[in-house]
Amino acid sequence: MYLVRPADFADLPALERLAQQAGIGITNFPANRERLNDKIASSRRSLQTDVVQPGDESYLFVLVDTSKDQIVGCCGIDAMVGVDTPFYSYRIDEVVHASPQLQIHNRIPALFLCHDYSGTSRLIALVVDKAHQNNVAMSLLSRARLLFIARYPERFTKRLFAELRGESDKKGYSAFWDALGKHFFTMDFKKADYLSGVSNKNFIAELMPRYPIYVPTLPEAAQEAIGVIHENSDQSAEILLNEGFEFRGYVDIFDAGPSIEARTESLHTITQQKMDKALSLTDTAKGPMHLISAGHLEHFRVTAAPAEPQVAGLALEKATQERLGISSGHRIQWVAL
Amino acid sequence: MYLVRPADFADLPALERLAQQAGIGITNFPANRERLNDKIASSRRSLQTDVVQPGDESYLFVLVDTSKDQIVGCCGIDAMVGVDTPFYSYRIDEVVHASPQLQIHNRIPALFLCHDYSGTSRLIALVVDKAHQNNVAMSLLSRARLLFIARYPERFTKRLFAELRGESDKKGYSAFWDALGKHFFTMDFKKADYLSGVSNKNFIAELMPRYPIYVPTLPEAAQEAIGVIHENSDQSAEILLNEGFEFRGYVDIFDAGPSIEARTESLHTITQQKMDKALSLTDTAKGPMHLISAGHLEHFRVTAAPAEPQVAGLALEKATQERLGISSGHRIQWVAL
Amino acid sequence: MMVIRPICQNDLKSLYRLAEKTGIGFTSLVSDEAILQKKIDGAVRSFNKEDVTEPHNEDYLMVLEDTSTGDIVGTCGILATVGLDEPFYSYHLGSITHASRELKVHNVIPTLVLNNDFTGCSEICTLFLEEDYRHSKNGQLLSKARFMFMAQFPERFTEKVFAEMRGISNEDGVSPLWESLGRHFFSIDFKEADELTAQGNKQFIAELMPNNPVYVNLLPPEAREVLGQVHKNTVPARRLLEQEGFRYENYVDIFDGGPSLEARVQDIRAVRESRLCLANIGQPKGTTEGVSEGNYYLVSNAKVADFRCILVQRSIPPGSAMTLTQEEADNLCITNKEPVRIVELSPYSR
Amino acid sequence: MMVIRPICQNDLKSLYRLAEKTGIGFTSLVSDEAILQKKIDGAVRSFNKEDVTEPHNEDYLMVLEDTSTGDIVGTCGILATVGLDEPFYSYHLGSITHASRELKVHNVIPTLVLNNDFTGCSEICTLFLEEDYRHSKNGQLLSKARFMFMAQFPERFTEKVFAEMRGISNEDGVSPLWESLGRHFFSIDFKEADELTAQGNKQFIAELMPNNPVYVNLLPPEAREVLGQVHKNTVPARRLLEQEGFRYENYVDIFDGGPSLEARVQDIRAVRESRLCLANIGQPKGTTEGVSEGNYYLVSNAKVADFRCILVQRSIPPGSAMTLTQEEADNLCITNKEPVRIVELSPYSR
Repeated sequence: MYLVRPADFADLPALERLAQQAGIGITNFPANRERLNDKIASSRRSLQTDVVQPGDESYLFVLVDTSKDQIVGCCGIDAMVGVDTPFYSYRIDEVVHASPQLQIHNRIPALFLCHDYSGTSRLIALVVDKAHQNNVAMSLLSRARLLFIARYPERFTKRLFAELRGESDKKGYSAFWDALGKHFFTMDFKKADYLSGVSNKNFIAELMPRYPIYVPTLPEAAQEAIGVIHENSDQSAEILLNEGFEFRGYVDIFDAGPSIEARTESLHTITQQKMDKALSLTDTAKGPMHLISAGHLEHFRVTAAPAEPQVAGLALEKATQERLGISSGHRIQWVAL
Repeated sequence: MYLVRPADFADLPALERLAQQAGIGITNFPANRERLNDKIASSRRSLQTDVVQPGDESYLFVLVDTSKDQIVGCCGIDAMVGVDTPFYSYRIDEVVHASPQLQIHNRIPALFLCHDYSGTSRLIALVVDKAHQNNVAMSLLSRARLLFIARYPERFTKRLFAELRGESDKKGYSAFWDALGKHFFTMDFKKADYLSGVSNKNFIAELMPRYPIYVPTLPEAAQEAIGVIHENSDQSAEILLNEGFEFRGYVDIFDAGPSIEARTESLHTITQQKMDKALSLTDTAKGPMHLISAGHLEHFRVTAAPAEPQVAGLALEKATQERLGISSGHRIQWVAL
Repeated sequence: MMVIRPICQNDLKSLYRLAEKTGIGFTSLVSDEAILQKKIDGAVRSFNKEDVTEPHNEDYLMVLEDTSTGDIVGTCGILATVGLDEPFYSYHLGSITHASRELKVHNVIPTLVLNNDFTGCSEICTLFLEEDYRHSKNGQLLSKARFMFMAQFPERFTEKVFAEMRGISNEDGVSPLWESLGRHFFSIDFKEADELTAQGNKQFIAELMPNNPVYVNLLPPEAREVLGQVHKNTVPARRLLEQEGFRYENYVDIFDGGPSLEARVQDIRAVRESRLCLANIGQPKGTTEGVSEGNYYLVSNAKVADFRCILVQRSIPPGSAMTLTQEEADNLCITNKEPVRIVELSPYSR
Repeated sequence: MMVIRPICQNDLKSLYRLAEKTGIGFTSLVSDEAILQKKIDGAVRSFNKEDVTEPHNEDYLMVLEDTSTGDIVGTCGILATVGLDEPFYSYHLGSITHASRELKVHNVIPTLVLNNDFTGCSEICTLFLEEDYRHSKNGQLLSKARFMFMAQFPERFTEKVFAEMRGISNEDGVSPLWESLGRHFFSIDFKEADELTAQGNKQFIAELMPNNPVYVNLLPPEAREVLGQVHKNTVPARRLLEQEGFRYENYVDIFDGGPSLEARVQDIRAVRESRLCLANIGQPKGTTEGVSEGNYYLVSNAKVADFRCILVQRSIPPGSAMTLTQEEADNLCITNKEPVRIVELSPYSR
């Protein structure tokens, strides 16, 4: 069975292994032990802090395969990006150039460097071991974050976004980077991607073009990569799109992977989730699969298990209660898988 | 009593008189007989056409004081602006300039020339005789348009906007124009305003600045005028704001008057309006004031009168029915005033 | 003898014949009688304007006449100002630096910035010489005669003067810069855009061209390489102007990337070194009938409407007077002791 | 005698004394020993570099020494390149035309476009002369000695060279351009911004300045009027450079709007007309001991590390040789028959 809980320092080796597997293009989860350690520390600090409104907190969660007590995935939330340095994206806007006299009316898409997502909460870095990329594990890990946000809305902004990994091949070659970023960074995609994960992001403002880039002037391969999701991220993208996330024309400045956004209150998991008592499952029918969470902040736990909604609460198996560290009568939060 | 109906050619002299009173700053209602005649013709043509989706139609309505059979106001709707030539506005966007090293983080508002409202339906030119600027007449005239839109949604876009007249004095002096437009048009506000009403709008693209204007670099009087409503338009602005219109940072390129917008489906009048049978008012109680419409397209009529909502329809006085040219049993549309 | 003179009303047929020979890409001389007649009218009006104290919309179109046949075999012109009736566009090739201390990256990125900087400037233009006459320094006479006119009447021109040079395109008239830049913004082809521009119709450029700087490093190599480069046929013309002191100051044509060359009128070698002297009609010393040797000199008169310029060869440098044969004097429309302006045809030969 | 020579390690105290006298707005010479020492180190290193084939980051700082007292009374410098370590910013004053045929409106609107166009260019700078020595053509010697060095070692500089001139500000150091433009984007004051820039710290400009063109017609009149204008104390320096062939090509300082003047090195009068000849040590003809008359000549040697330049007066124009007194030769660090470079101090005196 699977359990999601906040990351702890003991998870560092496992996280490092995951980061190495994740590969290029997941800039907010670099395979750098020191940075990963910082991320765990920041998450712990955030969970231990009384938060009235979102700031520079970040939260890191791990997915545990409880049968082997092994870390097999992780994900996170940044309470607010762009706090210290602006958070950059490209906004795709159409520029209209029309000549009535020549009866020409051109709508030309152009990329505008912007920081429209500065000041917004972000879902980051969903990484899961190949062997565990099944629907239950992926949904649990991804949506556990939304249950957390529903529990602590004051810790997040009303708008939420997620960056989806853009197209690049196994060697880290990105046609979009090659056509655009490379000319301004004079380094390869891998290095820029890594730097953007470990360094402060001033260098983006320093090096990136300040004027709009007209899409038709880019090579075709680069044009085609704009807004396209890396095949490895299809599954996690689908989970979020089903939740109500939408693409609004923002893409990553490095690989042109799309960002998707939503108003927090309208997300499926958040509108559907309920809080009530845990009950015991008495009859033989186990009921449909649910995501069930319990525990406060540092002790926040989410698991996926069969359960039966009843008038007085949600009926769970004994084993599920134990996994969550609760017993009947405790308050729990749940949503159908 | 008041009645709103589509304008006809016979209304031309009355409309001309109204336009002269309206004064400067209402660019889509110029005191030019020929242009007004065109507007009436366009409205009649639009009402007589089968429309599947919005195009270059425009609708002009007049407010009749039925006691004297006199035209005392008018208003209109453009099905879609920017069809032939783009529709220009300034979008106020903040430009962020930050220097981490100097610990400076400036958010500088700037005006960007855009045509974001191109392709959108617009409410235009609400003009009412001074003597009739009472709440009933103003609400009737303004909201009659929304009832019309509710009846014929296929004729309008899903988003709707209205331009509110910006600050200028009786002589047509606008501090904003003086600081900005004047330098690019080399003519006075009055003339530019008039030209923009009677001519095609190519000259705006030809003459207006193509680069953003940083608000703090403008003289203070001009800065203060941005997004401010002309005092004569306060009342009509309030009616629309109560309907659910919002200011989203777009202002007029000449006088910086605000544009306000809404999703059509969410407007108060449109969500609240009902269609059912007209009934006769039998008891002595007249009931609360309602806006009541009847008739199809060219014969569309709206009046304000006391009425009593009942299970089977809306009960009206005999006089009201006559004013609308209906009798009990006819289908009518209504909304509470 | 080859003589430069203002174009006149009788030249329409000859001008049309020349225009037919110019070919694609030479947009200032199109084979259309109505347009050419208008051009002649403008030029005649300009040369006949007296008391001009500052440049306006004058168009000084001159022709090269072979007096032995009476044929017109070349043209050259000066526009007193450009851009005052229709906007005049160019790209300025500038740079933007993007540097990050932290990453030790320092990039200087060339950019193309759309502008109208030449507005109000004088332009030398419409240089064309018939193929059969491309010898005996006729090309130099044709090009440099304009400097003699400018030296004599500086009040008719701006302090700075420029020339647009034809940029690189292949045999089919395809320009690499256009293909990677202009094409995306105009839905018409290069030839059509070029012709519209030639007809003085430039509003569409403002309407269709991106008004933000274009990053040159994002253009394909073949487009980058043509910026500021001239068509191979134009290489000699460029060298000639550069020898006279014209400089490429990073302005290029928005369509084909061809360079504009510019100079202060007073800094042009032929202007600076030219001087007035008196004409002495007679047999020049050191020359024998029919034998040509010595240095070449441009000689012009000091008249506007009757401007003339010829090329002579003298083995003895002229001093305060210039001895001219009767034929030369006749071709210059001068009599004995009238002032003439002279200058060595080439630099470094003084 | 007044002699120009490279700065050396012993000059720190004198340089500091001069720096104290420069006052606000002279940011290239600040009274800070550490910074000055670094400057001297850079200059010494630059003058001692041999076999330089192209310009890099050399900083040729020279001083004017009064040999009668041994005092350093002025400085002048040349930077081989600017903008390669830190971005170098300027505004280009261009134009944009907005025209409507229909309305018969044709507006040419001046714009300020932020750029790094001078990146990689040589700059003449750090010109300062002590008040007591502002006579006897010392200022001209100080400024033009640099051209002698450039004429002798052109490979050490770029084809184009420029100079930034101090713009207009009032007695309190308030610049009208800064007040109506820069101030809105920097939350620091003019002085602070200017000092940061002087220390080579320019990243903040990219971070804070608007990167879109600024419409000059929207600026208040007092700001518009200072564009391209020099501070009244700088008027003579500007005239001096213009006489040498430097031109204002519409580049201005981003803070105070002061003009940059530029020239091709080979077009600078003092470079173009300077020539090498042999030194003849002896008594110059036509001069009497202690009596000065005739034309002024700049005379320099042909050495890098031991570069020297002085001013002499001769009543007879020098030919292929220049007769120098023993004192003059000593001050030039040359012996008999060594080559020296000479040029008339001023144009039109040849």
